Amino acid sequence: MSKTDIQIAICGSAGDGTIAAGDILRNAVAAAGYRVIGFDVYPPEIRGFGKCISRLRITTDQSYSLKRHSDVLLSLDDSQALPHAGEVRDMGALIFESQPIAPCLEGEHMSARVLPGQIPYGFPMRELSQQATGGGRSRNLVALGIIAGLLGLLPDPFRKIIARKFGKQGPEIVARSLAGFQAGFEDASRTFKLDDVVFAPIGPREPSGRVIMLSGNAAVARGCLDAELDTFFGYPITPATSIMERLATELPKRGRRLLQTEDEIAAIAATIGAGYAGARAATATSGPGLALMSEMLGLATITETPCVVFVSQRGGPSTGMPTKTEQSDLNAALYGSPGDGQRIVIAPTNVEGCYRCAGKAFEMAERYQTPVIVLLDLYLSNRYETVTLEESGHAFVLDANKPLPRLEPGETYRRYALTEDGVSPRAVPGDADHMHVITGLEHNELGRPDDSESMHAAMSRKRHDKLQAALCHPDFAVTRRFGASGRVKVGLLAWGSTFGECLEAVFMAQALDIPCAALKVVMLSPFPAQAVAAFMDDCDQVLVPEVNYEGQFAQLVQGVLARPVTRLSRVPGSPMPVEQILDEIRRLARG
Amino acid sequence: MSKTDIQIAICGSAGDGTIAAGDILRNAVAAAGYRVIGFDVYPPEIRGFGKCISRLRITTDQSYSLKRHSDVLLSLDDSQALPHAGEVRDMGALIFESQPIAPCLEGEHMSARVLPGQIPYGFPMRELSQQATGGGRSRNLVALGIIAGLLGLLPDPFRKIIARKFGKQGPEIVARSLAGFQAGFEDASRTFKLDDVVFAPIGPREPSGRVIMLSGNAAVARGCLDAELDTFFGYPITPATSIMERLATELPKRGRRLLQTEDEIAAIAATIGAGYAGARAATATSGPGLALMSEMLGLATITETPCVVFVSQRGGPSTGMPTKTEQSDLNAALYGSPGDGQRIVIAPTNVEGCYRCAGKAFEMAERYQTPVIVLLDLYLSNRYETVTLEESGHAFVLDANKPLPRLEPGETYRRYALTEDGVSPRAVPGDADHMHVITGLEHNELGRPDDSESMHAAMSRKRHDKLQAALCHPDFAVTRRFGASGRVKVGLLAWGSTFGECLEAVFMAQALDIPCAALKVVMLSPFPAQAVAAFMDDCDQVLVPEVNYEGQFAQLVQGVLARPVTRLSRVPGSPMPVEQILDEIRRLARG
Amino acid sequence: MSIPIKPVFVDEKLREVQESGRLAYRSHALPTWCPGCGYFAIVEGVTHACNAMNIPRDQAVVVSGIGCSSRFPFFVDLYGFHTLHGRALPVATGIKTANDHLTVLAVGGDGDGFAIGGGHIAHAAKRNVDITYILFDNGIYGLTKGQTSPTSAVGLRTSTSPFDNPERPLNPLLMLLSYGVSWLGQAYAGRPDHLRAMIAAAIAHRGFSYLHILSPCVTFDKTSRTYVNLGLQVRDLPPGHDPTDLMAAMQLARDTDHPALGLFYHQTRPTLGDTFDEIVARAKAKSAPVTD
Amino acid sequence: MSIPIKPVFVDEKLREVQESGRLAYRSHALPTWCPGCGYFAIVEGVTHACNAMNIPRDQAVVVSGIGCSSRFPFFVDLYGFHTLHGRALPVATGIKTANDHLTVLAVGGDGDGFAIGGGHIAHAAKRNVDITYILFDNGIYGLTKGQTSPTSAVGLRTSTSPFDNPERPLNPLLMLLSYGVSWLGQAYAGRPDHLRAMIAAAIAHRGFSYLHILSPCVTFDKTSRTYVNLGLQVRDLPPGHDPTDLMAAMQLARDTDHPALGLFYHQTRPTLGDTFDEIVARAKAKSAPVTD
Ligand SMILES: Cc1ncc(C[n+]2csc(CCOP(=O)(O)OP(=O)(O)O)c2C)c(N)n1
Ligand SMILES: Cc1ncc(C[n+]2csc(CCOP(=O)(O)OP(=O)(O)O)c2C)c(N)n1
Ligand code: SF4
Ligand code: SF4
Ligand SMILES: [Mg+2]
Ligand SMILES: [Mg+2]
Repeated sequence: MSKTDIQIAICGSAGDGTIAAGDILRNAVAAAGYRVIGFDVYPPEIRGFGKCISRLRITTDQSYSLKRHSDVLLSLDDSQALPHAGEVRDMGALIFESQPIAPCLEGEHMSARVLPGQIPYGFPMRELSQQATGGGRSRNLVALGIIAGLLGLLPDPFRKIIARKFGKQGPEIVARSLAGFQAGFEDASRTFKLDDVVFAPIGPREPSGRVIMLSGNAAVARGCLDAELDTFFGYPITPATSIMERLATELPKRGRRLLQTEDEIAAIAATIGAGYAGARAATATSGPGLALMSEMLGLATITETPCVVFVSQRGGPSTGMPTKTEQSDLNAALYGSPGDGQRIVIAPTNVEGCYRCAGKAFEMAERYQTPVIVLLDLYLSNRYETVTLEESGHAFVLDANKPLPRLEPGETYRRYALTEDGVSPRAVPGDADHMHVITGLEHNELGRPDDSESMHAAMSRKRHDKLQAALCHPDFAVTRRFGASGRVKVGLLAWGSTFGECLEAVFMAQALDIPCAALKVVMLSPFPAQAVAAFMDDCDQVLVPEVNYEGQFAQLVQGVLARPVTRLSRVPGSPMPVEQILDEIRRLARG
Repeated sequence: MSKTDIQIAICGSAGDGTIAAGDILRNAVAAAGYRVIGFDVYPPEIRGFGKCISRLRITTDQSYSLKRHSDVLLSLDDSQALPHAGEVRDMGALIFESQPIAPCLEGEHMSARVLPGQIPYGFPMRELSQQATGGGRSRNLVALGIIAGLLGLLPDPFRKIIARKFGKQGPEIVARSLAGFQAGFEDASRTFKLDDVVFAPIGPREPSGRVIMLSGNAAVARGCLDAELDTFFGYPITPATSIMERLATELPKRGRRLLQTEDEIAAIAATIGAGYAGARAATATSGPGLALMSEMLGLATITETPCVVFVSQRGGPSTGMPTKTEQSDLNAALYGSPGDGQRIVIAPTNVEGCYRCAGKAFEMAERYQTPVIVLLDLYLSNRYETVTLEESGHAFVLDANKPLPRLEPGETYRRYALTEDGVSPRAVPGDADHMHVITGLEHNELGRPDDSESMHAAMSRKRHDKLQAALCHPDFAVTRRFGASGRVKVGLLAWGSTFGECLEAVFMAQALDIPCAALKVVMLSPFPAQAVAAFMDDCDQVLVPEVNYEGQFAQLVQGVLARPVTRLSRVPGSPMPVEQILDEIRRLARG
Repeated sequence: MSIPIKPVFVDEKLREVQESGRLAYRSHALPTWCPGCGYFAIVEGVTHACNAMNIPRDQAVVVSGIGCSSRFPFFVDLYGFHTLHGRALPVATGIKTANDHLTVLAVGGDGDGFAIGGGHIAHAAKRNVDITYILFDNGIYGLTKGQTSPTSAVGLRTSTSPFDNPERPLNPLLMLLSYGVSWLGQAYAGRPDHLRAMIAAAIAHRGFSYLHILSPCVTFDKTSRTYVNLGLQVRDLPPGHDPTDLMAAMQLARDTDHPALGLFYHQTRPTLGDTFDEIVARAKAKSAPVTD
Repeated sequence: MSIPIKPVFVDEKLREVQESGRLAYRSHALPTWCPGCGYFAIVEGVTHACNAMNIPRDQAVVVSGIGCSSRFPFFVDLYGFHTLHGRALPVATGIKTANDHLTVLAVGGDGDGFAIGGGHIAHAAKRNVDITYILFDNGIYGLTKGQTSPTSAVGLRTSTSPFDNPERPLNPLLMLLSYGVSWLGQAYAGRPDHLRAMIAAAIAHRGFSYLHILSPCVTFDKTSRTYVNLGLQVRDLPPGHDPTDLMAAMQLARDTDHPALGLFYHQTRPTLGDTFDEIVARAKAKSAPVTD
């Protein structure tokens, strides 16, 4: 094969520098012009004894998911990496410390676990680090050097990234790190190469600058900035925190404001307050915070105040698994607020989607005067992808928040005027002509409390009907079909981060001559019933793979369309293995 | 007809004593041995200009709902009552003030609005009050006397109830009130009687003491007491407050404890804390409070801590319509907590059901170690019904919280042991043999944090599977069929307070020779899929009437069964009119 | 003795009232409060202060939570946001963050502020958000018909304390002082002139100002915080009180038997808006190319 | 100079440690904290106090919120409930309401207590719930990897304050005093002997006791609240401090440059349990038939 497709996993204990090594590796490879998708797994504890794994897949063209089997596994701590030895594919490489210092039991060393067909590479990483830097702390950089050496990667991009990454810590650390890298690189260059894994010729394949590497959360932050976010209010929570952290650096540079609030209730309250006052405002959280925000989100719904909430899901229920991924907050996002409180919920499926959905969320929030929840998950928030962004920045159309024309004499401003499309002209404080009071009570067109039967019915209808327009929001595909066209044996309905795995599975199924397609569903509420029904019409069987226990999206589809689907609901705490989806496709195609 | 079935409405402004009059009337009639169902409507403001209506239906046998048309409407304030004149049936009576003092516009007086066929009764209520008591403040008691006099009711029960009700305010007030009643009674006895509305002979028709009149909330409180509730934590909110208010008086008498907390989060947190410590604990709230509780409810789910939450729904979303009824918090009750956090949700359909569900909720919470939400609504919480209760008190079986047997030597206590039925032996603090730590993190059988794939999958399964047993919880019908047996043209799926209207509609449809049945669904989660599917098998058409906009229950049914139903979703803020349901049944039966 | 009666004509009277400015800043909605409720004086005080200070109507927002008190925004002719129970302060913080130019008032009851909303006050004070928080303290939950509140007196009988409230009330003034509030005063609904002056002073303060107003709930508390009792209890500030002396203010706040009326404490420190500006300045300095 | 080395055998050493009681009340789980974290001293202090006071293991419950600090219950051999971020106090209140006999400790961090949980503290103090609240104040959010907390020092650079924290920290001690706390003390993780004594005293107090422990986060704060800095800042209680004098305690609490270690304040008043008993007595008296 002339196209590169190689997956590398680095595994160690918290404190080994595993994640840092993965970070340098993916940046170096991306700088060399490859497409990368990477994802780290780390323990919920800060330190301690948790396992860290950094995986990345390096391809010539963009890929959609990680592979089940890695081509290379590098172990920085055999006690953590042992259970993952089987993850290395046939003829793949297992790299480990050849001279572990801590005595370990018979069979607890990687060399004892290499399967027939796997290629074992023992390197004296600690010793190399010791020799090159006078200490064992650069072992992870030695490891990087070994990977580069073994795979025949050019060392320069590595050196640049290392210098940049450690620059803040002073020249000494940089020098030490470079020395560690060099030691590994040289040692590996002297051994025989990994002849089975072939890299395509190195060299930038996109005009540089257009392809950058971002995590999902970084893409969200960038989307916010390009949508000219005015204010952000947040409270830290894994895995959403890094959205706030990034904006904390970037917003002030642009003269904008970020406030870390006392809790999530205050964060969403302030977001709504700012939205009411005419600012573009957002917050970000995870499941536990979403729960706390649910009362306030109802207020945004009934007062028709724009606001955007990024929710990065993690394993639930409750505190659950803060550092594991899951798609189980869909129900709470759709239905968490009491009352008939429909709102817009969109879920990007990859890093570029994070960027686009972030910007589009503001368009929709302002145009339809509603809360918009953008549903991510840990896998998407923390995964790194090379993405292509417009040099010129955003293409978001943010023109809904404009001053209202002056009233005609005798005219009264009706904040909640019952219009054709359900959207009423919205004024903000500072406008002497359109003064009004808003309330979480049911109200009439003027905004005054009114709980009469007719008014409540009319306002309920208005609040629901206006959202329908989001289904054909300009320049935003609420669903998109992939794979075979026309009639298929198996159709996948896919949402959120699992879409990538679904798509890979569809490609593999097609390679097996199974007519197969996937519908990516980006808008979850309002539900694109027509598009989904049309897709289902084309499918003999419909499969809904998702990373939660209850099959929440499947339940949504059935709830709206009253047509049966097959659920593939799993809660591994990690992305759903493509092979699992493929197996299910094959089973359905057979039956 | 020899059976009594008469509905009386009293309407006035806040401050007129409308609700007090209704209260005395329904108690007096119940004391006389009739069955009563009553429901009051009042404004969200304390005072001011809001409309109050007290309606009650008096029957020989228990009825299920209020009727659309009243037999008698008494107006204490024509400006409020005018729009309700049409609610009086043909040949029904309209009672009003014959000499209003405040001048009013032409046509704004009740006498000008009497429809042909309605019987107008003008009484000088204010004057009678003035003469009898030296002031106009007993006008509502005069009105009561008039009703008693016109309908030929014995005055004694009234006098007893009046004396009891005003006893606390001193003998003077009692005397004044009795004088007012007497004045009205005598004056009305002198006029011609309502010959069209015939009361069956007066006299107790049940062994006295077994039939009492309770509101839904009072029945909940009684259920809690009979289930030997240990602790209650709550924060006031309409329409749930009166549960706490009643328990505040009753629990201390039994040596038990009630705490008004600083908010709903603290209320549910303390409830869970008390449950963890082995006490029987509950809280009560409405939609906004439920939203705030949703994070904590997830904690109860994952720690498998018993707790009971009574949620009385009101109009939503957000603050919405605090004094209007709605069934729109179903979604939040089912799905409000992030993560895969299924819990038990049951919804009584009448006042007696409130009592039973309250007691049963504790049985289930303790047996299945789970939060249980009992879903009421304003209509059910505030409606009065005569109910038959066991003299001997409760028949609740509360034996799940028992001390565990001592461990065998070498045995380790596993709080979350993976058992056959998913329920693990639960110890509480104070047990030296079974010490453990619980957490909102995913955990292993011992309760220690564990986010491994296999453990999360096993624990997710455990938490969901154990709830299935609730579907055949002893002595608790999760569904029950009413109306025609066998195949029917139209089948109604009914839940919560709307069931009464559904049942009346079914009876009316059967009287029209439409084969028709209703399935009362009391358990909403876990969903009684088999029973509902079996019922649907019998129906040509399935209708789901509910008082919300989105058709939340219909969506649930479709989501689980993937079979279409017809929605009848309305948001009047008041009970769904029986005629509306009947119309829909007829439409479906025709089509 | 007979006094000659001069007939009063309605439109004359109306004109008089209108010209007095007493109805300026009043909305068309009539308060939904019980006759005699102390809150009427507060709405009068706020409109009077706005009038006196000539606050541009469209540049002022009143934010409230839920409660009888929180119905307030409907009754004044300013922008208004009737939010959720306990959440006036964080919403107001968002509004002020979005637009520095707005005059932002937060209003609410004792339950709204010190029960469900209790977690937000310290942070609004800490950040010195430039808003004015007017707390209507009637020592009870009015809107939900008379339950015990965090400031209910010991011994008050309510529907949730049928055996009389056994808990000591919180001390809001002392709490606010411990939070580092930058302006703190107390007023009484039964002293309208003083009340008006205090409202105006609170609004005039740059930073987070907290005005505590004692007010009777005539419907649900007939024994404790009545006009009669409050009238006997309240007192003027002791002569010579130094409103820059925090310890003196704390000492004063501890005397809850005889609540003092007036300005307890004030200080000048950067507001949240100043802080934002400072951060922007630092960020721009950092990211600006070094020229020298 | 060569010292003759006496070989130490592992099981001998183990026996010695075990017999010293230092491992009593320690669970089998090893703390997940970073090496050097101040929290190790606190877990040692609590187990030591439990040992010294001979607290029956099965009659004690440790309740925590979420944070590095809130991992605490896993590391001691008592009943434990690791609840939600900010909710240790209301859960503890429920536990104590259910069972008066339990010794209930609530533990958590500065973010847990004074940010998201800030609304509950005043009410636990007001009710005088008979629990001991031990607050681990490291002036930062540890578990979420170093964001600004309500007690972060001015100028601290964190991931959410990349241009340095501009806000003045809250003053937890002053706040607790204003809430009417019935026992208040301060300790420092770097003074283990004093810490142990304070923990024991806090537990011994009948009523709501609040122990504030200054502790460094060695991973995310390398500049502000370090062992070195704290060691220089803390001081002993001034001689003659009267712990029944609220104003003196407040004055002391105001000096945050030099945090005093020791018992600031205590008072005796009815606990929540007493209150419940009183209400039950009143209710039974009311509903009892009048016999005389
Ligand atoms: C989340 C939530 N919980 C409870 C309520 C019910 N509620 C409305 S107002 C109120 C208390 C009002 O008391 P206070 O704040 O003192 O205001 P007041 O009516 O006395 O002016 C309560 C408990 C609510 N609206 N929302
Ligand atoms: C509702 C909710 N919001 C946010 C979080 C994320 N979170 C976990 S711990 C923590 C703060 C920890 O700081 P602190 O309480 O000071 O404890 P420390 O780790 O410093 O001991 C946060 C924000 C959460 N778990 N739940
Ligand atoms: S209930 Fe009390 S606080 Fe509310 S309006 Fe009436 S008097 Fe005022
Ligand atoms: S992050 Fe800080 S508080 Fe948390 S364990 Fe490490 S040193 Fe301690
Ligand atoms: Mg109040
Ligand atoms: Mg901390």
